[in-house]
Amino acid sequence: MTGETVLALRGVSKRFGAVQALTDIELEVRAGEVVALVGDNGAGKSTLVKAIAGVHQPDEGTIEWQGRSVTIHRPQDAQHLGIATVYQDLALCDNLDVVGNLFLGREIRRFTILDEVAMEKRSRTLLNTLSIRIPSVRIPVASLSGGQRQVVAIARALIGSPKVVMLDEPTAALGVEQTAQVLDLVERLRDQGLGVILISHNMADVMAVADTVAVLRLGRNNGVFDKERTNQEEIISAITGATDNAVTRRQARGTEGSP
Amino acid sequence: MTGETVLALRGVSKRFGAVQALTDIELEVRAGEVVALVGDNGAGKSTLVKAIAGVHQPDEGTIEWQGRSVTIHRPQDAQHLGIATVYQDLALCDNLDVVGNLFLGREIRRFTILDEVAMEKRSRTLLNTLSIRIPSVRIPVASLSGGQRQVVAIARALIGSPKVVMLDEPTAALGVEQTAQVLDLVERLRDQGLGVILISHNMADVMAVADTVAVLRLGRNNGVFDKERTNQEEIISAITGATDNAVTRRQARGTEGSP
Amino acid sequence: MPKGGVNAPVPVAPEATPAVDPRLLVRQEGVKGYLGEFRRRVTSGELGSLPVVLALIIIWAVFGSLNSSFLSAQNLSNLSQQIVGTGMIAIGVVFVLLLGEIDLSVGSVSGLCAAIFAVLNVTHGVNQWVALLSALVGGALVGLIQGLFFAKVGVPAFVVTLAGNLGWNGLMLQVLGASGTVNLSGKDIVSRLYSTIYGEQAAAYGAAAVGVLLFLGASVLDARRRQAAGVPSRPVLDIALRTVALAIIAFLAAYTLNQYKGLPLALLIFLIFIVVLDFVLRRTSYGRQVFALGGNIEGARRAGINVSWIRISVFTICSTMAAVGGLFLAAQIQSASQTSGGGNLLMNAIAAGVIGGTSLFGGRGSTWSALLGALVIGSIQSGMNIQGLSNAIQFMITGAVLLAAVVVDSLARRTQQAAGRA
Amino acid sequence: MPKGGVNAPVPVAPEATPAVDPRLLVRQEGVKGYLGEFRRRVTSGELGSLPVVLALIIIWAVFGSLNSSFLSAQNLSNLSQQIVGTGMIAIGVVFVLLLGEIDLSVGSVSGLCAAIFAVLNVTHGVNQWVALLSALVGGALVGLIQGLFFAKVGVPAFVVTLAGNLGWNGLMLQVLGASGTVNLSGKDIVSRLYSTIYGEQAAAYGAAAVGVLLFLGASVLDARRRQAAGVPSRPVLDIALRTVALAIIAFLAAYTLNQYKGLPLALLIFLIFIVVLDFVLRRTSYGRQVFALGGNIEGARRAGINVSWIRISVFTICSTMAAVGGLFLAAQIQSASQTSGGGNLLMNAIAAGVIGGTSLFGGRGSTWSALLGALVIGSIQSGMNIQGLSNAIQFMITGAVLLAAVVVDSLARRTQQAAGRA
Amino acid sequence: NESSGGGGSSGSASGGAVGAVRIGLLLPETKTTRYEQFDRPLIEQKIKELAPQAQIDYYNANENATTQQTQVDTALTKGDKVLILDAVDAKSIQSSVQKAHDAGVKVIAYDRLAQGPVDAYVSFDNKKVGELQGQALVAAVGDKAGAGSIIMINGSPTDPNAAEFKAGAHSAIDGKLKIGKEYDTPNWDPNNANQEASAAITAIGGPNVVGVYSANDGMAAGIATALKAAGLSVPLTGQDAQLDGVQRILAGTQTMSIYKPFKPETDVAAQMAVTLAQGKTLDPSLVPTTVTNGSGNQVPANLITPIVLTKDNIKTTVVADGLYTVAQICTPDYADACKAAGLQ
Ligand SMILES: Nc1ncnc2c1ncn2[C@@H]1O[C@H](COP(=O)(O)OP(=O)(O)OP(=O)(O)O)[C@@H](O)[C@H]1O
Ligand SMILES: Nc1ncnc2c1ncn2[C@@H]1O[C@H](COP(=O)(O)OP(=O)(O)OP(=O)(O)O)[C@@H](O)[C@H]1O
Ligand SMILES: [Mg+2]
Ligand SMILES: [Mg+2]
Repeated sequence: MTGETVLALRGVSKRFGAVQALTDIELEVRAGEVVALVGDNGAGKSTLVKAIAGVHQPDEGTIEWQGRSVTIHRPQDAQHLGIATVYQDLALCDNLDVVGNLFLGREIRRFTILDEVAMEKRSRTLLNTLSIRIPSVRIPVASLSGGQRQVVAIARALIGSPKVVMLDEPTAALGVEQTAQVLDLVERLRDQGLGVILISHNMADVMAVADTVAVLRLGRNNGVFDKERTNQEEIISAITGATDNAVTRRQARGTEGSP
Repeated sequence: MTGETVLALRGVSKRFGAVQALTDIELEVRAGEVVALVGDNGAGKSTLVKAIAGVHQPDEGTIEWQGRSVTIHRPQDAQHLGIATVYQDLALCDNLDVVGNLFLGREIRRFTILDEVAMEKRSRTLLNTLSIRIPSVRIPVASLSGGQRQVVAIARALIGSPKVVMLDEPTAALGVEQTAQVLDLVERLRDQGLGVILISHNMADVMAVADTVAVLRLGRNNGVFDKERTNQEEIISAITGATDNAVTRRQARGTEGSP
Repeated sequence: MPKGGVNAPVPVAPEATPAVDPRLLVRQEGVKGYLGEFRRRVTSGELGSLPVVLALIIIWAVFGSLNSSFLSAQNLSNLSQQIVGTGMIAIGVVFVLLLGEIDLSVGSVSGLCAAIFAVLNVTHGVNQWVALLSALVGGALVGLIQGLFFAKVGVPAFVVTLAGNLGWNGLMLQVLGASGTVNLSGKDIVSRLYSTIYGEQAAAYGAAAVGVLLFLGASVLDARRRQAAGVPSRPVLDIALRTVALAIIAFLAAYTLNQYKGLPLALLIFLIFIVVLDFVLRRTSYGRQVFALGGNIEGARRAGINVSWIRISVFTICSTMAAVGGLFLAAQIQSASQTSGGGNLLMNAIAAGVIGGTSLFGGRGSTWSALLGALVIGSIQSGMNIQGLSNAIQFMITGAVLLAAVVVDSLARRTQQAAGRA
Repeated sequence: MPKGGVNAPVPVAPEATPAVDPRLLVRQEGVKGYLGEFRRRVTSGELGSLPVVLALIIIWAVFGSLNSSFLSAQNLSNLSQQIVGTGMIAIGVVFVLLLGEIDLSVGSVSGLCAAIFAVLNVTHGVNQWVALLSALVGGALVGLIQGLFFAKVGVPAFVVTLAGNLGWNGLMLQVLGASGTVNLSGKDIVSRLYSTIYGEQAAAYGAAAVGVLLFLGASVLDARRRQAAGVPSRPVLDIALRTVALAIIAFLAAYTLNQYKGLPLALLIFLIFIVVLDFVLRRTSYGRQVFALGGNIEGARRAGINVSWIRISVFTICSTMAAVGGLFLAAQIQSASQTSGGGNLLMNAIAAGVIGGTSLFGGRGSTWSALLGALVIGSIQSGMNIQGLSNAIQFMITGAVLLAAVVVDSLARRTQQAAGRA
Repeated sequence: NESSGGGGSSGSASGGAVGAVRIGLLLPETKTTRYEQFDRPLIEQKIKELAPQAQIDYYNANENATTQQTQVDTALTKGDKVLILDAVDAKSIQSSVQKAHDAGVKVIAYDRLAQGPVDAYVSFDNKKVGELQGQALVAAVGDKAGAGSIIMINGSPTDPNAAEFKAGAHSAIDGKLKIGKEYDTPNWDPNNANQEASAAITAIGGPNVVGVYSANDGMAAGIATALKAAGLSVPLTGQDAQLDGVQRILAGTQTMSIYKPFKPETDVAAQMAVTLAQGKTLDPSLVPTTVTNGSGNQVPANLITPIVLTKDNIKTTVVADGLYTVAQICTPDYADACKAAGLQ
């Protein structure tokens, strides 16, 4: 089902001031594969995504794109390669309306003039797909709810024709229905042969759509698991670094304490 | 287990420009009770929380605090009543460090001078409780990861001595372990006799800690359910307004399509 | 392999739900709905530039009642020319303000470019068109240099342009040389910018008619396309009302100008600049990206926008507009002097943008605010001059009126904030 | 029932994990660790005000090599007095900048307050202390009014203070009256602010010693308390190095001043203002709240901070500092004149804050930047004066040096940005 | 304080070589061209002529009184022994003059009579300038005086000298002409002057304007265009004999300017400076009169009369004195006017 490796990281390290955020990270993403990137808070997941997207430059290590080593200096570079990213902090322009944000940097034009009508039409279709209700696509995103903003950011990434899509906690703010739609979307992307990197803290979602699960811990690789040959407990203990953790304790309490 | 009503909303409505965000909302929170507020994206949950917290003024309706009708003009007013809030957009001051943010507006002083040592010590304890690793409590929150920021915001709400705590999607960005800790925390708050309003899209979490589940749909009340006498499906269909929705469809597909 | 592109990248789910929101208060059709909508906007403070227009009307009414010659055709006609210099500079400032930055060099740059033109054309006898072009290119170069320091080196725009303010002023003194003031010949293109006034009645009315028709045509075409594509469009009544309002203003202005000498070329050029640059800001990718940068730089960068290029180009536009404004100011006094670009020019140009409604914090504004702001400031000055008060009093009143003009706007915005749109 | 309060609200979970992060690069003990840390900071651009200090040293070296009298004790001593007026105003500006706002009225306010003092004391023979108090209260009132318009009515600070800039200037002309310039008596308290210079060697050295000891004492006490409480504290070596560096600067300055006339009272007062207000900003709730507002207004509001009150108070402080600066400027020329508060004063005061490293966008800065910035600007002016170039050239060079002084800082920050600390 | 700065070098002064005499030249601004175009080079030239080894430090205060006082400090630091001081603010400079005096440095008040213990004064009288402008305007308006009123456009309200021009002009005009509107123009800004004139013409009514008083040539430029736009041709004054002003006078759009023959003034100042630097007393021929300054000090002085510049005396004044060449004045645009005036 999965094709050849589109994106690979080799020994990537990144340091912020006195914090060594990433150390020697290795990662591979194949076409038609969903790689879930999981890890504790502050494990370095978002930093890794930003390094691939050209927001931060890695201090060491190389990024390989379809087998060739590439340098990604700026977000443009990543986009030109065909990497689309949904950032955890969304990074929308609050003063622009929904349409403006969706097409920012990739406006549809007619005779060099913005084709607002075409963009508006397409925005509505896109948002419907993700079954979100937004009062009007012409209101500034500043006045949207958290989930609505998140959907706008996800829809943004789908404009253009990416080869790899990176989603940093895309369903964090989403309702149950919207979450289901996004998971469906991830599966459709995979079926179309795109590589997907999905970051999530929700193990159920991860187990539902991922093919491979890569675990980061304290800025280092802490195992890559094949979905078919692992289970939730194994992954959680790789994330927390212990089999005895708050989660298991809570579960244990829940079981024994239930009336 | 639960005491008398601390906070009650009567017919609260709120309008933003051309959008009627809330219509005639009724809600009651008793001491020692966890009320889960659920609803689709854009249902008006955050708007409701902000109306209670004094960030927005409701256009109509009254807020009752311990039986008396009160007006909450500014966030200070809510704090003075004893309402602590964790906002969905966190609203931290990026330029201040973790300690600065935690104690903002409630600094510990020694002879009118800030007692940095005491504050730093207490910050560490607080953060440990929520089992988050933050490189240093002296770095600006701008450089924290999404989950780290969220934990700072949660810890913020616990300083002071609130009677009601409102948590707007507190675990959205949290790892599995941190989520478990926050759920534990919610239970401890309830056991201490505080009223808790918890907003979450995660039905498992809601079912785990809530006593009552209030559903909002398109800015209106859509039922209040007692945890003991309901189930996840009922709530989800109240949220989405249909028994046939993307979630059930996805589940159905998952079951039949599983290999 | 991924299919798609802008036209079909997303695999549309079959079960897509419609996005119409029952909570959106849709306006009723007809006049009643229109009034209701208007009432709603007034109470929630979404009035756009209406408060500034209101302030302007109050200013005019007060000065007009104090001295009848304020509202005479002659004075209004003079006013329409006097605001052009500052207004042109203010257009450039609006661009910079949209980025959330500031340009403190516009005064000096306007003086420098006027000096370049005058010295080349008058002192060295260079062809007037070459001299004009040199002045404009000079302005653009200045902006380019400042933009590079800001965007590439990362020096705060405030400091770059403050340094520029000094440096270009020094260069201007150097260019003017020892003899100082250079008189324009009075027959060159720049002098004519100010002295040309189209006296035929047809000119002013024609310009008004063209403006109104263009607006109507564009509105109708847009509404058609929208209806055809099935996206919400402006109702016919709305378009009609707006067109009528515009027509009233345009023809009233034309009538007044014709009462005196006719349509001043300076005013015409100013309006054309505003309309064209407004179009650039609102209808091109470039303009969209300028707004994006003003809203969220990091967001814009991540959206793949070339942030440095936008910044440099905006500073170049600003300085070029300063050059244009400088030429108009030189035309006004038919000379380039050592005081050119000094005095209150800088503050007036920035204030014009801000008073007209462009935010200092970026991401919100329009070139029309340059017109409105320049009109407010120009009217106050003109009214004060006609009053002929002592300077001490005049300063105080100017300050007070300036403040009052913006208080109207601020109060409207406060309602808006209370209504949650901040 | 909820128990708690600041001391025990959170039910601590028994299974709390320690928060020590293995990825935090802890500095090695000893000199080697210190150097390593320093190298790391240089490469990642976290240098604080070091680049500005570097720029200052370069400026001094260049002007000193061009003309030996630049580095003479007499010139440096004069310089240390000349920067006080602008520097005092810049301190106030720093407060406003921390909010992310701007105050364009400081120049006019400084002139107004100087005029109030001079006219009351000299023309009307009012007791000097009463006159002094009136001037300061006048400044505070101005700030209060401007703050109210900004915080309560919601007029942008830029517009309020621009209007103030005009209005207060008008009021100053009115206060000075027809006769214009008022010379101070030379024996009043304000005149003595500038003319008093403590000639005994002990004065300057004593002040330096007190400063160094205070710093050392505070550092050691703090480190002790921190160790006792078990939170990370500054290593002994670090404290020692900082104290030594401070001592070198302080005693070198004292030595230089003693070479000429001694310790100027103006400089002493300036330093005291900086230290005290720095303390207010960094060590009191009030200061914390000012920073919070500059970082995220909405966040500050939701944290229960009284936003209006902070805003009003900051504008009041700013105008009061403008009044203080105005008195020093009047002392410098022993008179209040119609040009007081005009010219480049406003731009110099704002530029001093910005060059010293206070961000225009709020939330980052310190009162020390007023000192550094005023020193940079004062040094350039003084150096230029000594060079005696024509004004055209002088303007250009001043602009270039100003830019160069900040380029150093900007390049450092760029590294920092690349290192992700933007 | 007898041991003045010249003391050290006075021994060799008798031999004609004045050692390394240092003279400070402090001028007030750059917005009018005369200071850097004429005063500075002429003074420097004359001093070099009188004392070839003298060193001259030049300062320009850029219209800022505070700057000027720091420049006095700088001059004292650098060891200047004589200051030729053109005060930005004659009144507030007093403390600096006192400071210089206390340091044994001689101060020559140049062009404007500074307060304090000044040692010598050479100038055109500011008040006299205003008077001459006023008289010229009264003469030019002539018998139209009854037919309407004039517009008065004065200099900057924050410039103390502008007040003196204004007072002088009023003393000549008041009672003879009716003043329709009067303005003080911030920063002497020509564009402001232009707007003021336009507004005044509108307010008074074009045909009722019989003349315009402009305090200097710079503002006259802006006023001339306003008059032209309103189709008026009435007398207009000026000051400083700037090149553009001379051209306007030739073209007939300006009536007069005030020409201050800089050469005599600069020569006197240079002679005074060198003499004082050598520690000698001033020759009575150099200081024929005495004036009392604002602080009550008696100052030996040399007052030079300014000249009213009109179309008729351009050739004999500014051209003859070498201020401008005919070629500079008679650019192609003004060729016809020059011929008519007999300049070419
Ligand atoms: N710009 C920055 N400057 C300094 N430190 C940073 C910066 N960005 C991230 N860090 C640090 O790097 C570490 C990793 O952060 P990152 O955002 O990658 O975590 P994450 O895995 O995405 O966590 P989360 O699940 O909470 O989003 C954190 O400890 C954080 O404090
Ligand atoms: N300041 C505002 N101005 C205009 N409309 C607003 C504003 N704030 C919220 N809204 C609108 O009100 C509706 C409810 O928003 P709210 O943030 O309360 O939703 P929510 O239930 O919290 O959703 P989510 O789960 O996505 O966070 C949305 O449609 C949103 O567009
Ligand atoms: Mg993250
Ligand atoms: Mg929400």
